[in-house]
Amino acid sequence: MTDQIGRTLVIGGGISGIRASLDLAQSGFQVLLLEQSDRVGGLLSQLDTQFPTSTCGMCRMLPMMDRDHGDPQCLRRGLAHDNIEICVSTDLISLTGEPGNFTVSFIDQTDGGRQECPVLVVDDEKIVRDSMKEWLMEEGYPVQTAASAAKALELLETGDFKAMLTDIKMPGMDGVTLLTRAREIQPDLAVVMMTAYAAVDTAVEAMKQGALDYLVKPFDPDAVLLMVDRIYKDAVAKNARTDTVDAVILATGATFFHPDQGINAYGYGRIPGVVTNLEFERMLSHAGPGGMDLTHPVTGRPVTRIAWFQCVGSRDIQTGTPFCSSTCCMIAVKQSLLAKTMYPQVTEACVFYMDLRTWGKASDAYARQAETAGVRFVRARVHSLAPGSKETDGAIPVVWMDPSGERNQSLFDLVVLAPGQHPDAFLTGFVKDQELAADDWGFVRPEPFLPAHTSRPGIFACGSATGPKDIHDSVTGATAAALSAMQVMAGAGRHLVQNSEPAESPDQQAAGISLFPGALVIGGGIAGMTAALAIADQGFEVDLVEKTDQLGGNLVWLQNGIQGADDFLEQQMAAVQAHDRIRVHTRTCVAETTGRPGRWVTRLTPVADAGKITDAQILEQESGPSPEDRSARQSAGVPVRHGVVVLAVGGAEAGSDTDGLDQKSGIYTQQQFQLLLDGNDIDSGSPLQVALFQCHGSREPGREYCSRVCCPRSLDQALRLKTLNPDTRVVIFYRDMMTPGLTEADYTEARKKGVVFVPYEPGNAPNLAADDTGCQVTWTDPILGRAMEMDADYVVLAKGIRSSLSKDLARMFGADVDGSGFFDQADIKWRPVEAMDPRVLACGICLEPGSLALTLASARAAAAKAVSLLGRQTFFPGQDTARVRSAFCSLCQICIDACPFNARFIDPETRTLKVDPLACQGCGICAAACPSGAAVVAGRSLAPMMKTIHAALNTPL
Amino acid sequence: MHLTDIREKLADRPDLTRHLAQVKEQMATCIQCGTCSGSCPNAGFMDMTPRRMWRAVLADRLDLVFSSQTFMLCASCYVCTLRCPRGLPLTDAMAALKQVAFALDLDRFKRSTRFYRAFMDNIRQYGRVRETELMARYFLAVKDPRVPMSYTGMGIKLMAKHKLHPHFPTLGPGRLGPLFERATQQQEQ
Amino acid sequence: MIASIQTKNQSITRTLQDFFADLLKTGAVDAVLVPSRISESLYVKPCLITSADQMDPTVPLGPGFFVNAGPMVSRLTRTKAGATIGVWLRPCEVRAFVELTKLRQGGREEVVILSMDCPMALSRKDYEDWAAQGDEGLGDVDTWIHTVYQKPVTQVDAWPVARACQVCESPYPVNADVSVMLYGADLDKEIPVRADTEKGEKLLAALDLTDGGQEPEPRNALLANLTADRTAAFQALDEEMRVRTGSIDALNRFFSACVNCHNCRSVCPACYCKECVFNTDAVAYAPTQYLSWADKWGQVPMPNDTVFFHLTRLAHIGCTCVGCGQCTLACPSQIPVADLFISVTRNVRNAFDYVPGRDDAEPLPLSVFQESEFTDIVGMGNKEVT
Amino acid sequence: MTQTVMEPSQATPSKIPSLTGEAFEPVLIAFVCNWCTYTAADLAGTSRLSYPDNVRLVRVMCTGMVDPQYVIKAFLEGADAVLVSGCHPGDCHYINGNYKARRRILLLKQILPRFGIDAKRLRLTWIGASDGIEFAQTMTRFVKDIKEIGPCQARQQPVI
Repeated sequence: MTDQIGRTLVIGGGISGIRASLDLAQSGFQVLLLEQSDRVGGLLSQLDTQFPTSTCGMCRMLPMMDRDHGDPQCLRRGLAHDNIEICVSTDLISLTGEPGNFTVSFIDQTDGGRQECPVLVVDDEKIVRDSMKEWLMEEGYPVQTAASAAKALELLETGDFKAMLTDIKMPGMDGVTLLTRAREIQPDLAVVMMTAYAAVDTAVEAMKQGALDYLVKPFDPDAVLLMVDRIYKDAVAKNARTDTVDAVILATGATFFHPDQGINAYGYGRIPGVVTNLEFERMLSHAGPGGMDLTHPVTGRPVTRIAWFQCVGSRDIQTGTPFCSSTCCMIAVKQSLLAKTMYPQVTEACVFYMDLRTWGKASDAYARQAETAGVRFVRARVHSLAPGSKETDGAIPVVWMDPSGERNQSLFDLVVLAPGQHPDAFLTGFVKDQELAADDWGFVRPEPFLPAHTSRPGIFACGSATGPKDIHDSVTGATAAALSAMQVMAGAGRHLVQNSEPAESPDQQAAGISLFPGALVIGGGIAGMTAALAIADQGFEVDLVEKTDQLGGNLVWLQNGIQGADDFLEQQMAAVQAHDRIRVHTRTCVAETTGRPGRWVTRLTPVADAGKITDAQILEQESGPSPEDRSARQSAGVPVRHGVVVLAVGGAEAGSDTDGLDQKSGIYTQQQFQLLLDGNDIDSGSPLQVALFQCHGSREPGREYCSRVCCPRSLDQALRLKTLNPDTRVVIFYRDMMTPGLTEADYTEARKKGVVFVPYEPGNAPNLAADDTGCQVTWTDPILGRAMEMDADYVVLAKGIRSSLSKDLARMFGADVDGSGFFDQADIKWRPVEAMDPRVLACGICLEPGSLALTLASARAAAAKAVSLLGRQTFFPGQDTARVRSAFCSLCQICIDACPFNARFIDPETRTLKVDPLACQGCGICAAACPSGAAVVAGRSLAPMMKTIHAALNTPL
Repeated sequence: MHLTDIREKLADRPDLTRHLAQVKEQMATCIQCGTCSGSCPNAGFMDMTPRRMWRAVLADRLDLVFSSQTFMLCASCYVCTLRCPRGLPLTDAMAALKQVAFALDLDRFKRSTRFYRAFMDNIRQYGRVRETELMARYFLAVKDPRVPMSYTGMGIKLMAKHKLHPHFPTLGPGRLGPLFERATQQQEQ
Repeated sequence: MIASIQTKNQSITRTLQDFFADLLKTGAVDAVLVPSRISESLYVKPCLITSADQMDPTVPLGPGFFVNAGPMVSRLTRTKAGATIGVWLRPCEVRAFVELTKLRQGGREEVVILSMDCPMALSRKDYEDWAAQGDEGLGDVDTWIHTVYQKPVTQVDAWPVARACQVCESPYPVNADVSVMLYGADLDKEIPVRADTEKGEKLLAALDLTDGGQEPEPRNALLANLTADRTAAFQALDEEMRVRTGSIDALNRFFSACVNCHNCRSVCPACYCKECVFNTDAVAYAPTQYLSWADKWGQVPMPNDTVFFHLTRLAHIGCTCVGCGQCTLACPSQIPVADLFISVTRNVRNAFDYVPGRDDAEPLPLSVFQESEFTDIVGMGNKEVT
Repeated sequence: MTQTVMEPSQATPSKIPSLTGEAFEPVLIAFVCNWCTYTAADLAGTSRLSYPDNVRLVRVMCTGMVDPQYVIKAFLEGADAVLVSGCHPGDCHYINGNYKARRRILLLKQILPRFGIDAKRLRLTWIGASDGIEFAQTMTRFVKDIKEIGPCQARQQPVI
């Protein structure tokens, strides 16, 4: 029967898994959450604080509405929600089927799990036996070893093994004969041959006689575990639990690189005091090994000098991980800042980096905060470490060469390595079993322009499973994945758990509010269109407002700059125009809005003159219509009733176009140069001299954020120039190349093609001497230490992005604009697409600067939030929603000022104070602020509290 | 050494220009992290650290490259190649620069060139190093009386420690001839 | 802009009465709020007067102060009245009204605040004796006025001024539209009047009082040592109260006469609640509760919550008490409530560096916060704030 | 850092700790925020950290919910000391509840000492979710300090 309740499988209970599960559960769908380890939380449970702030706040992921359905507790104590079935210590056995009808079988590791899969390891070399035993025992498999085939047969007689790993060349009986003899004793025994490189053909021969597979020495632990894992799953498949779900979300994250693999130049595990950043995170925490003090893990002495080494196992071809793990730089910034501020004993905190990747919206300002707190950032890579000696009193001598060629040495008590991330064994196995498209390094490759979709319909992926990500991107991606799952369930005709719960009492019925069923999306760029389509597809009316006369926004000029973007844009515009539930209002802007959040009546007015929008007009639009002008438009407005608003007004290249760039001397902004490239107005006959100037106006006082897209854009332009004419000399002047995650490959590619990269410090940027013949660029090369100059045919200034969101427009809906002019999110990490009021959403580059992929992810995330709100008929106050005793209320509005979620308002008609049940979080702050006891929260007002206090003080122990 | 002189010398040696282009291409993905300079035992004695050398190579500043001692002091210990995060063949590149300098017979490296040549001929001839003959051949090639004089102090000390055997060659020809032919053939391709 | 009203050899009371009458006649204001005698009795209450000929019973300056007019003005401005009202307020009444506007209980738009150097007040009993010895049953207002404004006094003839007035921190007009300067003025000749805001200037201009006057020369000196006396008097009050209520036992004794009539609350301009939480069901304890208390200490005086009520009131108006002294005047058991409240609240608001009523824009201390402030009161350290 | 292990016998016998005769056992009340400090208390328990049981925990959703009246009522009901403990600034689940609590505690710290209630009897602390050890130490130190100061007057005599 098709009409049961929509149910989604979420694999992995880390940050992304929790976010996706909560989004689906909050929308009224059921979730089956499988977690391999013994607790939900993943990396979360080890982090006291998370960048880019030095604060925690993960509990802000919990649902704002229907709080009675979940446990209001710190996520590090656990997750509980009525709609989420959580299975920890659980192994996924198999997953088959298609969207709307997936069959999943899984088993609890502790009973009937890995204990039921004993393994026998047979090898004449002790070292092989012991190491295999250690790896397998750690994974929970019971292991026995045998030094010879005879001993193995003896054990097979008595024990009941599911798998046997045997070497081939052994004294006495060889592996192949052992194979045949063993299968006589136990026919269903799975046997894996272990062979040196030379003897592969004998192993293949053995397979003909029933061996399952073979492993080649020297063994990679992951390969062994993968092999045994497969055997284990077949063995226990019969007593596994099976279930049917409609969609699957993969959120298994990634694991950290073990620094002792490979050449281990930093002596991790050998030199005392060399720790990974996760280990240091625990040392910083008061619940960590050192308790309240920061002490050396071995000597126990207080730590005073700490060094952070970046890119250990990232951006390193030697360890097969040439990509950037995105988060380690910001982890180092946070930990160094915390070390300096939490522990005054720390006198020296030094971060060694190549490019400090602070590309998040608030990351660069956070890094500057660390600098002012006394953290030293040194652009150098320490080649190796020698252990501390008696003279250095155990401190580790660190030697490095700074850019000028000076050799520096300093002593540190602690060296914190920043290990990279790479896919874990489970992900590799899952990708292979489900034949998902993966990139060269084993991460799941998302479909182009569908950030959460994998190559298999119905299976979605988010978080670090699709490439290393920080919390902000993971949370946004997880909500986008939740939307994709909702779309599948809607397609399969599933309905919600509680769609229209009746109110329990008449006054609860009276206090309930129902949202107007429509959504208003402001801004017709790719973000607005994607959000509008996603909301409309779920069956809700959408009004899409665009101030210019055509949809597409920035993607119109950018479509040829991104592969496949032109067709995608065309497709989206066609879909929007054709959609019967989307009303498109071009050349229209928002005049003003009335009514309470969730029941807005917004007046749309055509933008003044019929002609092409003048720039001045756009600027005026952005700063909001001037008061007297607004009244003029009053009359002609079209009122729209909507329950949710999505701000997607986008952004533009920063630095006003009129700051004196004379293009005749070859100086262009990045956008202008991109148009030249796309319009192939660059004559590539003779080789050119092109200078690309990064961070021109960004990451400076006044605009203290990195716009995240200029570096990848410059690399793309540089590669385009090199393909046009390989002899063209391209020089990129940069402060830090911001190519996080898998985009690092473009950076390496550009270097391969001969692009020259010149780092500069904010103090002495290269200067441009422009005259009408061209532009001469002069700079001092920091490494050669010499003055260099170049007559550039083109100089491209990367100006970065500024938001087009005006304060007036944001304030109209009770939201606001942050210090850098972007949408002020409720929480930059945990609620990235919402304002404090969950009905005000934002996406695209008016929310934060980002690539097309991030824009699409935030658009779909905003749509997911909108759909989960609009899907509910009415929101009734929960048990702990505030109530107002109007008889005692003197309308002094102290409680309105005190409420962090502006959930309280004065109803103009009745002149009484009302509470918005959707926004109120039941914290009781209003009850404490109100002197007359008019603001009441169940259990948290004077009478109940006095009873509690009396009981507490007078009950005998 | 001025850039124009280098360009002139290279003009009629297409093989060497190709050699240098290959070095430049190999070094293209260098991310200037400084690990090679940090790990080089002789970096302290070099006027230009390896990292700066690769920078010069990439910037086509052959004048800087061939006016520095760096590749001459490279002892081919391969630590830098081991540690380079980009896996670049750094030591081979240094050797390539050394060969180009020898081939151009730049007078700046006159003494080193002659010493290396004398050393190679000595091994080719005897299959092992005969110090006295090697130094004699080197002093003759240098044609500069001051050079042998500067070695006298070290010579006496070595003799005191019986490190120098004054006798003249008695052993038969070395057997490393074919090895040298093979190496020179490979160099031509 | 400073003007002056000529007394034209009349009494100061008569001059001010004519001044208010002129305000009504010229239409500068539509109504005036001035304290006036009720049916020739000795008591005065603020009266809203719209006709100019009702001025005779008014007593603009006098020691009778039984109702703080702050809440009265807030009632007149709770919503738009469509009329301009000139209100004649003492400095503490102005400050009380300003605090009430911050609590949105009234607004200043339709009001012109006229304030004066304060004539101070007598306790209820002293006032009755003072009033009796005058000829028409209202004491000798003129001598009171002449003695009070010549030099800093804490008593006139035999009558001591109310304790709240003795320690008052701002006996001069604060945050008003028009300030009448009386200290050190030659009152028989003229009454200097200063307009502090445009509204004030517009009002005086309506009476064509031009910018001719100047501040009385001795006023500043006089105010200086007046404030010095008041501060010293406050220190003494503070010391005395620390002794009289320095412990729970002393507090019990201090409030032993209190019968929970909440009179001090109903006259207090800072207590704006419609209904005090102590009159609601929140404190309607179950009988078993009383028995449980009795078991704990062996006995429990009834009705209890007397100290709880006063301490709560202290917490509620800790920053907004303007020290007008009405609570002592209104207390049927003659408990010097004002002495306690003035001494405690002044310390409380010094900690927040806040003065009630001094500035309309200054937010109430408990409605705002900074991210990092008062860090020394957090944690187990012993840098305690005593 | 060794954990403070207290023998079970040191805990008080199961009756209201009295004032007379044997050593003074204070009665304290702690308003702890549900998100951070309550989790720290939970962590202290799971980490087997001991602390004196004189403190009775009252779980509140946020320190911003602690009305000054509750603290006054606690003292008048005979509490020897009151602790208000919540999340570190910036961690508050309700964004700014802890900042508001800090101002209310400052208000109380001005009023209560005037009536013989020593300012040390009212404490405000930030204890994060992972500060299990700090929670145990705070409780132990708090009880020790109050034992030094002695019982609060309101415990010996009823307040009218």
